Amino acid sequence: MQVKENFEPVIVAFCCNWCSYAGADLSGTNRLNYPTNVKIIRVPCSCRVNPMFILRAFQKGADGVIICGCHPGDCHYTSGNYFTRRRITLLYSMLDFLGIERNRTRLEWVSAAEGAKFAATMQQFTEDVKALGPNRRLEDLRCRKQ
Amino acid sequence: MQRIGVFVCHCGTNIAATVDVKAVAEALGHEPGVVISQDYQYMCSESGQELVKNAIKEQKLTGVVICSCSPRMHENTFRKAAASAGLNPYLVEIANIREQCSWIHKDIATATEKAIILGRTAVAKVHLNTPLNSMESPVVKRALVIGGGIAGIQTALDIAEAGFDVDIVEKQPTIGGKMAQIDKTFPTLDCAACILTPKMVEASQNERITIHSFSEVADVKGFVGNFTVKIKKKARFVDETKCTGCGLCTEKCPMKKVPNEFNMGLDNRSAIYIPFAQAVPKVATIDPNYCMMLKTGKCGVCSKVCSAGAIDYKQQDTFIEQQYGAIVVATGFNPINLDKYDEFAYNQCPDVVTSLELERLMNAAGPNGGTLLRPSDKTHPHTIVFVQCVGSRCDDEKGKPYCSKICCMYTAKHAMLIREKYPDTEVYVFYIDVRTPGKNFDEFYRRAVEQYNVHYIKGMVGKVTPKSDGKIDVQASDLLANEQLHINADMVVLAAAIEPDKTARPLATMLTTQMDTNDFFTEAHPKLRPVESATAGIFLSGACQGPKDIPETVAQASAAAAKAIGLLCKNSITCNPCVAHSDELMCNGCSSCEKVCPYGAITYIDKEFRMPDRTTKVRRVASVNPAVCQGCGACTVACPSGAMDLSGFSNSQIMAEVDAICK
Amino acid sequence: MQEAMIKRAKELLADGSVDRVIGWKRGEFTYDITPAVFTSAEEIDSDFVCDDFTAANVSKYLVKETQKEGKVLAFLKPCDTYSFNQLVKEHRIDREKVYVIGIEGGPKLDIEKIKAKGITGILSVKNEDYTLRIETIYGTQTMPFYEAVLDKCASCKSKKHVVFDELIGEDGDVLDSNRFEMVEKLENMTSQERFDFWRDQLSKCIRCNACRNVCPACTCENCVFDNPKSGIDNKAPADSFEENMFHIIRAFHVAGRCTDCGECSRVCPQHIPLHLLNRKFIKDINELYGEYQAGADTTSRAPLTDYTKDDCEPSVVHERGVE
Amino acid sequence: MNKNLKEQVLRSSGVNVLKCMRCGKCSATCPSYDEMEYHPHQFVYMVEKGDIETLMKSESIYKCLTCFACVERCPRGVEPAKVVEAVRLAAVRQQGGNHLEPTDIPALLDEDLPQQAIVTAMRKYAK
Repeated sequence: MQVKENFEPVIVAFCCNWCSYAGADLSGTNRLNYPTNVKIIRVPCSCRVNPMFILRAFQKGADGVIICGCHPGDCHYTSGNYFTRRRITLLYSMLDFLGIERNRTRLEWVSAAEGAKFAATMQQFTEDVKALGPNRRLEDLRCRKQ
Repeated sequence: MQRIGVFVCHCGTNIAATVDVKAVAEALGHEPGVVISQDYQYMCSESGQELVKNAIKEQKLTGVVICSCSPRMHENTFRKAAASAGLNPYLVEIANIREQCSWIHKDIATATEKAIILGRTAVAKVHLNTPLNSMESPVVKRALVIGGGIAGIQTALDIAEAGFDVDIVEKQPTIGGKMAQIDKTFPTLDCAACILTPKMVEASQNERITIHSFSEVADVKGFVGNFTVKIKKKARFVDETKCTGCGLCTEKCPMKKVPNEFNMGLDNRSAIYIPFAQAVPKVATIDPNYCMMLKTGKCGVCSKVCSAGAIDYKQQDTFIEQQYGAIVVATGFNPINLDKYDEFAYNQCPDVVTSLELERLMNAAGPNGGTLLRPSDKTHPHTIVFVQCVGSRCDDEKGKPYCSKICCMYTAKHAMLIREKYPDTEVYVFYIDVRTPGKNFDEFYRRAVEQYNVHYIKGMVGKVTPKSDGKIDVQASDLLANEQLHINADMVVLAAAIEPDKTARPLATMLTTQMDTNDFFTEAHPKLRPVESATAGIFLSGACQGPKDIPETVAQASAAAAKAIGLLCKNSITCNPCVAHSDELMCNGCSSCEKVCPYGAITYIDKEFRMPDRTTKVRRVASVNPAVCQGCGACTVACPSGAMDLSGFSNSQIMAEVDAICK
Repeated sequence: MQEAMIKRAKELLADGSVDRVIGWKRGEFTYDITPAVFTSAEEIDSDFVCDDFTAANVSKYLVKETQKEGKVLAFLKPCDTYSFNQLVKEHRIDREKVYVIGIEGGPKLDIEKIKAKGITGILSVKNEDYTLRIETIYGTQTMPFYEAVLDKCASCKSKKHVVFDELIGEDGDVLDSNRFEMVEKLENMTSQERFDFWRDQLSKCIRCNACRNVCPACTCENCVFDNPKSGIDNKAPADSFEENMFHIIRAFHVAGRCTDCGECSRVCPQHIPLHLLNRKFIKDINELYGEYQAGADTTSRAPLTDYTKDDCEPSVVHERGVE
Repeated sequence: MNKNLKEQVLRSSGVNVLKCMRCGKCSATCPSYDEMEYHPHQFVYMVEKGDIETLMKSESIYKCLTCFACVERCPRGVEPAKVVEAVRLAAVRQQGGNHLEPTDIPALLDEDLPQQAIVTAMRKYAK
């Protein structure tokens, strides 16, 4: 695949309010840098993330989508992330089945105490998506930026 | 037409140093619907809030976006400010340009660009925000205390004292817990029963306290202020209301070979039993594992001798359901099982006992009537070795990683009591560290050494070997003398680690509270909220939260009671309005949402629909109880038709955010 | 079998046990079969048909039929009973209002496969000892029966009726089918090959919605693709993204609920192998969360509304086979 | 203190000596205690301090039976026997050369010799 010079991917991160969003805040508090490409959307729980949102992001020009939630067993709502895990596993598997690059999607568990993990995860994910280049397989040409 | 105000905070230099706040305000001013876009030094300050309030009034704003620190910091501040200016608080959105932008990026150009996108995303969302009104949910003025040990009793007494009804659920036939088994208490050496039993009686006589002994919590539904708890009253085969506690049945019962759990199995009881003389309620219980009548249908002696006619062999488990506003967990602890510690010969030698067993051996109501005798041959022990940290501070799968906290002190107590009563007895204590923080604790330990001449030896016991002459060889190291010792002992006492009660884990699941890896309940904040769980309305009392001695347990029990009382004093609590709701016209009634709801907030109703052809059709549709829903959103994704949506985080709002980020 | 069915249907109608009968009737051509509701013995005598072309799954029609007054007699093939059970489980069919007669299943025939042999002007098709005798306006032709079997029947998963009030004919067993072969083949391709395969297939989609409309799991009162408020509504595949999205979301919405009845692929006018998407989900669910057959019962928890604490992490996707 | 030697012992033993909480259960359990100049807990502590050479010179490294009782009993999972072995290995390496070759073994075998002793001997006297 032809990779543009200085390709800056658009990355949408869905973070659950109780763990991962707080983890993202902590990486801010600790001044742990991660790329500006990552933009966070706050959701109450990772189980709020509908597959439609993920597809919508790719449609509108995202190059990578990452979902972050509480570690299994630590969900504020006790079971939300267990449902997330099944749903998102199956969805990612389906995207893979359709030939969408695996590294464009990720699910990570980040606790409120894991500011460093949050920053490192975002760093790594951004690099992985950069290496893939722009999203072409699941884009909507009408939404492509020139 | 939306009229949105954008307010960009400098946060001193926290934001302004890396984000060009003026440029952000300028750029966001051009977003659709934005009528005013300003920046200010400290938006959360009095004057900053004033700025927002004035703009709401003057500009007749329909939505507010604050570009500032994390919503976890000041979302509530700005919601309150908006409300005071007459704008629904849920029409405020926060763009997090500090924690998620200025603090993590260094380059002003890219940080500013990102801040604009974050602001734009919040503007896009606020376009779709709707006014939400918090519901008030009533508080049931009744508390449940799970566990009837000293923690549960103290909590119940304090809550009752404040004028609220309290139920205690205790799984044993009597309340009292571990403290009832203890002989004397440190550091005062007063008798445990003498200070505990009056409290037990007080609890039983308090008209605001209901004791459900021999009962378990079977199910918990609901939420803070309004829990519905199903309590299983296990069949004790004795009618509690009729039994007078005379004890004749326990005397006459022919089955007398039942290990007595109250005396740690050191003696036997009958199949029908009252755990101990001061039991509350003082009611007999039949042990179905041993009762001949229940097992074979042949006997019935207790029924014949009971003049009150209280024996009921046909009794079944019954369930009662009760509403509570607050729940206090006081499930306590147990010593760990020592089966895996072969080196201490606990399972091989009856004269190797745990500290709790020693309590019973020394207790006047214990198997030997208070005379310390070896369990094996009922002779006086002359050399006793105490081993500290058995299973505590372990980094392996056999033990526990934590310090059990109480062992140092009770061992000093045991050693001291033995030396006091039997001065001819040599007492050795093998310790790794002696930990005695606490009022008068170290003085107590020093007394054991200096006044009572207890031999404290720094080192650990490596091997305990029962010998053919009835003695016990204790092989240990004396680290300070740098030698290996062999002590010819008569008895060995193991300070077994303590662990949370096994019933705590399933209970935590029912209560949706969190536990740590050791199954201790996790407090909401380790320093600032030590007696609350993270789940609203659930409080923690005593050793279920971590190892504690009696004074600490009582202190925490009263603290938990105070927190529960604070909740019960309220007439109602404000609910989070960001809850799920179902569009009845689209709902298929398929039950997918109900299955993923952790709170049981979704029920189904048959609803009549008027069809276009003027006929009516009855369909099954989901209905969300907004007071029970906590707003996780699991149902919204389970719903295939998209009928289920979440206020405050609706499908369209999140998609608008996605669009704004990707634009 | 058709005679026995007609006889029972008329009996049940006559004694008032049922008010309506759901079965099949012929359209313009002999092989052009559609599900139909009959209310009288006369209608049944003249139109009721059950032959090698009655492949359509009638379960879905019972959603609407059971919302009406009275009881319905439904003739269900083994595969249809799974869909029926699933709909009962989801409270879409009122079980009390249906009298189920289990009938023997396929293999049923695919007219397209016959036409593909260059046979046109078909008047009738008869199975004579597994050789098809096809009368056409140009004369009689023959072809082996098994060459004309529907794909969904060729990979039949079960001959067992999971629900019935009575049976006509024999009940069969759950089969050890080869239905995941093609999914496996795709899984073993490279990511690019898979992408090319699906682009090739999905680009044929004309968004006729036949797959959705026939699907017994798609019984929503208002489909998200028809709902302007859902944010993903669309009527035409204006961009390759929408072809992808429609089929991903549709497959996801029926994941854990799809019984693998194969109707989607059967009705697709563009011959897109849509069942492969569903089978991928079924295969994943079986492998990751334990064997699960939607519709096998009416009580078990569907895999997507259930979990275990030690479920695998999504990284299994990343660690699997070929990228 | 010899940093390199300490590193070497830590690496070859794979033991984290900082996990020791100084309870002395290893020495309490040691059957060769009286034979040893430095006892298992001292090995752990001295390695932590970096005092390896003293241990290398001591007879104690050959007195350890490698019975692994200390490894089994240590509540912190420190594995003192592995430390002893690592120190012994350091000594053997420094001296250079094997004191025992596999080919020597058949001649040394007799019926009463437990197999474990042979393995232990290889551990102790070979590089």
